[in-house]
Amino acid sequence: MNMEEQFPIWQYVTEEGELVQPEIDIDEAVSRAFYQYMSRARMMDQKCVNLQRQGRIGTYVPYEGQEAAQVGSALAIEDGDWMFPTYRDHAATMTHGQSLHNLLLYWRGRLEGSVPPEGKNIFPPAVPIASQLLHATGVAWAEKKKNSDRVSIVYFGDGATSEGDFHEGLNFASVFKTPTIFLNQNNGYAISVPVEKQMNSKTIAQKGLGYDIPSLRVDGNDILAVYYETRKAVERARRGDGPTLIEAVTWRYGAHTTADDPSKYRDQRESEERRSSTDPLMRLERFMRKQGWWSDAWKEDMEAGITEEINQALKDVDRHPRSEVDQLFDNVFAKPTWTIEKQRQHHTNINEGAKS
Amino acid sequence: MNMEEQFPIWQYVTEEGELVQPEIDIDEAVSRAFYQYMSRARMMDQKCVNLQRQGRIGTYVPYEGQEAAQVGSALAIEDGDWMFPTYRDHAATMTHGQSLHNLLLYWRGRLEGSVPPEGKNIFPPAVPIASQLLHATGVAWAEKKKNSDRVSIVYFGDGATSEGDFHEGLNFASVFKTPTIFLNQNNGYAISVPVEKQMNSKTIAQKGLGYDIPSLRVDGNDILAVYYETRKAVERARRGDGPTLIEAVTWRYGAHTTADDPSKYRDQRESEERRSSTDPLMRLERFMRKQGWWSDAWKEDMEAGITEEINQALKDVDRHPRSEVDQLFDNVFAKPTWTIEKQRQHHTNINEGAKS
Amino acid sequence: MTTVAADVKKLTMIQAITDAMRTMLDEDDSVLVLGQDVGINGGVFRATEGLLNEFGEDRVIDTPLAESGIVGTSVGLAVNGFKPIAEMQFFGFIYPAFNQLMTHATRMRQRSLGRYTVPMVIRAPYGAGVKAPEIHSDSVEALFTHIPGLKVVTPSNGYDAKGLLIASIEDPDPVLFIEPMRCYRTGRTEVPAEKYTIELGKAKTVREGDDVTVLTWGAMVNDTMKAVEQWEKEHQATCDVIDLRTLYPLDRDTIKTSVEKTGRVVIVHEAPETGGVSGDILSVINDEALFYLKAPVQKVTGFDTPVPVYSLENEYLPSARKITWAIEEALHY
Amino acid sequence: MTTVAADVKKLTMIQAITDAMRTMLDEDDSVLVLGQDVGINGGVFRATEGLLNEFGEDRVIDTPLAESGIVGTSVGLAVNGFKPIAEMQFFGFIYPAFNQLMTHATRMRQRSLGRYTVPMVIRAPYGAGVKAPEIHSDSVEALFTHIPGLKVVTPSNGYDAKGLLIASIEDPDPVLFIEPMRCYRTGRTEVPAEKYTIELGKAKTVREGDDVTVLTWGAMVNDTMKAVEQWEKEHQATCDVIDLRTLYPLDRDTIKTSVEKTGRVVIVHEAPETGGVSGDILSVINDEALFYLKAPVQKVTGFDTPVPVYSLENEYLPSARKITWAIEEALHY
Ligand SMILES: Cc1ncc(C[n+]2csc(CCOP(=O)(O)OP(=O)(O)O)c2C)c(N)n1
Ligand SMILES: Cc1ncc(C[n+]2csc(CCOP(=O)(O)OP(=O)(O)O)c2C)c(N)n1
Ligand SMILES: [Mg+2]
Ligand SMILES: [Mg+2]
Repeated sequence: MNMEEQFPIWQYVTEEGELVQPEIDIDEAVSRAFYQYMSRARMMDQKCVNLQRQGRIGTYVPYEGQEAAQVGSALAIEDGDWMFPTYRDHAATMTHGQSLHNLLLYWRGRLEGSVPPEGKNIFPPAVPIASQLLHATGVAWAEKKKNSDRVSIVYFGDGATSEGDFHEGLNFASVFKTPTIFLNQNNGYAISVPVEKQMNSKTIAQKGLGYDIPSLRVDGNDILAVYYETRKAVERARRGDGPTLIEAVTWRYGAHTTADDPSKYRDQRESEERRSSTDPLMRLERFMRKQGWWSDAWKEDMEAGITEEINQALKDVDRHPRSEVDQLFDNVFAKPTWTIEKQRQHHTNINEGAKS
Repeated sequence: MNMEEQFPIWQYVTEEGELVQPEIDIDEAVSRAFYQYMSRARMMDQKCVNLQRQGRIGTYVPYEGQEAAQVGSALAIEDGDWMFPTYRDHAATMTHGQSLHNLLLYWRGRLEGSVPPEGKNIFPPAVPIASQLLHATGVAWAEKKKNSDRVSIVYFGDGATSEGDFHEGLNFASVFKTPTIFLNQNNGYAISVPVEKQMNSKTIAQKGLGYDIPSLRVDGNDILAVYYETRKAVERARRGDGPTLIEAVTWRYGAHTTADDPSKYRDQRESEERRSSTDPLMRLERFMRKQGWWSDAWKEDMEAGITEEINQALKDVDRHPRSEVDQLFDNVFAKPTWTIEKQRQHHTNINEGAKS
Repeated sequence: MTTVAADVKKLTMIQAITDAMRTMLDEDDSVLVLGQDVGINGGVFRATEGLLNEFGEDRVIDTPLAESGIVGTSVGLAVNGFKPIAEMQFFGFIYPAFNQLMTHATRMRQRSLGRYTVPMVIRAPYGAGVKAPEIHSDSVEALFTHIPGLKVVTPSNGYDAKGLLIASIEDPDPVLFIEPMRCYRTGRTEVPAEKYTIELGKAKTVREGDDVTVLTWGAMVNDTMKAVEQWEKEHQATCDVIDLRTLYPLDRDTIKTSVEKTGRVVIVHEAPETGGVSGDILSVINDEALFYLKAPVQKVTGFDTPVPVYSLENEYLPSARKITWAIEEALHY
Repeated sequence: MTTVAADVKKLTMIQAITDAMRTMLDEDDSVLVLGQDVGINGGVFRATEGLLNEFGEDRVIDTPLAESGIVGTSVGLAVNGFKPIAEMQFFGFIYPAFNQLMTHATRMRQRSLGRYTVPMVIRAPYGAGVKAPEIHSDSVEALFTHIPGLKVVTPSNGYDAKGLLIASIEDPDPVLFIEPMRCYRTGRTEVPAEKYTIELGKAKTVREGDDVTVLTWGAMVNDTMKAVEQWEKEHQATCDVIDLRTLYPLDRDTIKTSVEKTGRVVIVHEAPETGGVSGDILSVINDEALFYLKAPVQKVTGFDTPVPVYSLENEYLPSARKITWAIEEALHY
């Protein structure tokens, strides 16, 4: 069986901006919102890369090229729904409501950076690969037990599909029919390892077959495809019809992290070419132009607003008080054990130079 | 897609003993060998259950009903090939060459029980579920690196497919194209948990789809089906065409272990019914009768020989010297560390009552 | 025999554990029990016997055979309003869940600055001496006392088991509750029918004496008590025998007070010597009462070898002879 | 500057590690290097830089992203004639492999009575202080010293790294080789081009003194040396500073001899205090030299909290101030 035929890559808008799924309810306002969220994400990303170069934030994980996959899927869930990002999914979290302020704190190695705003359900970004799939399953299972119609969406990469937790997460979700959207971003690489070495299978979507989980591939650079297909999955989940696995086929233009040098393992010309042909923002712009919904003035205005927002966030963060060591002692247990209190006391004594 | 249609259960001989895959090279001698190996396995199993009842061995894990799956697949590999059993796969290991003597030692909690005879490659039975799939992959990978044509076969149950190591094992085998046969015995239960609660999928074979590993289902109570289908997989592996996943659909008649009470979770009448209709030994007998290859006298002779063999093994094991604690101290590292030597010394001092 | 009040029953430890879970399932709708075979089978040791019937399969849940899956989804359940009691079928099968426990269950509070918390209990039968198969007899509590954010509790009898388990379930943070298999059915204690708790972090002095402090936990408590009783009959000296009950955080005060009194210490545990919880006890003694010591601390422990298959487990396990030997070493140093 | 012979190079620790692997790949066809990104990328720290080119992709292998898979297949490779050197990208990502390490790699010799053995090395960068993301900075050596059947080795400089890594690769049993990230590129040592080994289980006295014994390892060796050098300039006393290098088995004799000499001990490690390797050191001192102690052993360690994100890692890590404070506590008790 040819899996690439069985799992075609759904496109709603061609690279040239042609709408090929005309029955959707898209309009100018929605398109602009899509574009704006993606611009905001990209501008923030670029800012962060620069900040890292200037040494103003720590090692940073860029997502340029993956904005449609993240923003489109994030817009398909609602406020009370749960999001489980990785270290690379800030386009998704900021779209779902994480503040730029906290994102910047995150990259400064601050615990506050992982805390979502009140009322927003966003887990701290998962670092151990694939571990978050089980949390998304567990949290969604809890929603089901509470008879709510809340869903969870969890982000993970192509490399993550090799970990045991990927498998266990999908199996639990399938067995307990949890309202979970497994949003895979197949960006072609796990650091230096191309997806062809990560797995022998031609698609990630086919991995859903083992669990009887509905699975599909979408063009991850086509925000309309991502948004509408994710929305269908979300609706299925809300209706009680269980999980979906979505493979969003995309590409990261840049380095794995700012500490990575992609030229060691791939020809960056391919990224440059993709940037000029399949870029998600460009795709949407072409579509909007064809629809007559584009305006350069609007874009300029919008970007000015975002620049303003980012600069303001940065200013605030620069003024943010320093980390307090008590954040450690106070957040291991609800009530610190004597061991921790002893260590706190000792630490304080020494730092105050007060010999006990 | 209907997975049960895509993965039909291959049968070579119907329950009535009709051969439905006539192109195979079966003859009287081979049939008798099949039957004899299965009888030997069953008689040993029954003996062990009895020995456990008498308190002469410890907790025992029976496999009655699964003889065709284990013996048929074990006969499909050769002497130098590698076998990775679980705690339930002694029908397979004794067929591949493990001695009854060591098997009995195993159930007496003896380390010697896990050691295969010289020249036989059998791993100690895996206890942590699914962990052995990775060893089978690694060992087969080593064979491939050595340019040998040796293969590995690994046994695991339906429950084992839920563990992360199942997934990682299949993925590594698929990526590195290792000569590994993944022989799943779907006996319907993981202790008390029926396969319908273990997974949402209707077959285990379909789990191979995610890795592009050739997968199939066989009637696990039909030793011809198991043998010939495993042999095909073995040949593919030897040729360098990589791993195969075989789901042998079977049933355990008895308890999960002698410490288990199956009536707590299932109606044992179903097992009784299956015993009288789909039993692997009965199936082969019916087939042999239809072929005119059956002889009651032969059966009696053969069984007498097996009884003799088992009794001799038991006698030998009863005379086997007691375990020596030095087996522990001497087999942690090639050369014991001072910590271990100190503990050995202390242990000896105390046991000799010699106050140092 | 003592008279037993109507609301007190003589229970085995396993019955007391079931009773604790029943009590909490009954009282608090957010409590869940999940794991392998915990449903209709009632658990391989019958710890959850009857609970499925009483509370239904939304509360008492058979999961797929995957420990990382059990702990990982429990993290999600716990963050989102439930109090999962997850059973590991044996302690030696917790290893596949190590990552979820180490990097998520125990770090969530810090990582989210208290926004998300994980009020979850992991139960696991542990220890050697019941002729179980390989890997089923591990006693690896020390791997977990080193994990920040995790309390580690182990009862040695029914009364303590119920009180400690209820306290663990009510604890707002993850608790690893390990149950010495050898104590499941050996002996009964009086267990009140009503709900009660025993504070985590408090040891129990199970025998009072003056000359030697014997620190132990789990299945070793009974063995130690027997050895000490016998030994005291034949000698002029007496022992403080302390059942630590909680291994993280240790009961510093009880250890300190006893060591100050006796100046002689024996630690009995079945885990391998190196890296065992004895190291943490030595650390408490070093910090709190070092110069009260009149003899080096004596350790009676498992060997630095894997817990063996059962023909050798009695050689591996601390024996009465080794325990009394150590007491004498401490006394006559 | 000292003159450097032709066959000795000044190398960073990471270069020495590469050199050790190259030496062994070259000498012994059964040696393999495998892990995530160890191939064309040369490892995220460049430890395997150039090795793919030199030895080809049969010997230097990029694996799928799965630690249990890496360790589990390595067990198979090792049993069947190879000597795998498996890289965990960071020590904090070894947890998914815990089961394979605990129940298979380290038990195979015992389980098969020596028929199957696992001559395998697991390398992992570890420790805080390089502003790495969450989980990347764990220092959990003590979880592994408690695993029977596993040696645990950690170098603090290039010379030791090469000699210890070659010894580990040649060891017939599994060795966990953890590499303090902070030492990868800070400073160079003279490293002979030829093959040499440093015996596992032997500590190195990196500074000799009379008054206080300071025991440490990994990245803490440099910090301790700096703190001690500075402190000695301002004080009349001197310290024995010992780099333990192997954490299991500990070098009992070196510890004993030094403690007998000084009677005052400071242990410096970055792992959380409770359950740390300090417990094993206390155990050695208790068994071998207890009554030489003139002061309680001072511990300078990480807190009993998860290793934090980097804004707080300097608070978490032992500081020079804490180290000298402890030296003074030991001295003036
Ligand atoms: C358990 C674990 N192993 C290794 C790592 C190191 N690591 C961080 S990102 C990464 C690659 C992930 O690839 P993929 O899943 O495709 O996601 P992407 O980075 O492409 O978004 C690796 C190996 C980790 N974070 N966790
Ligand atoms: C990692 C792990 N978890 C739990 C167990 C306990 N256990 C032993 S057998 C078993 C059921 C296995 O079911 P299956 O894989 O179907 O094999 P079967 O016993 O039916 O042959 C369980 C849960 C174990 N041995 N290892
Ligand atoms: Mg990727
Ligand atoms: Mg089964």
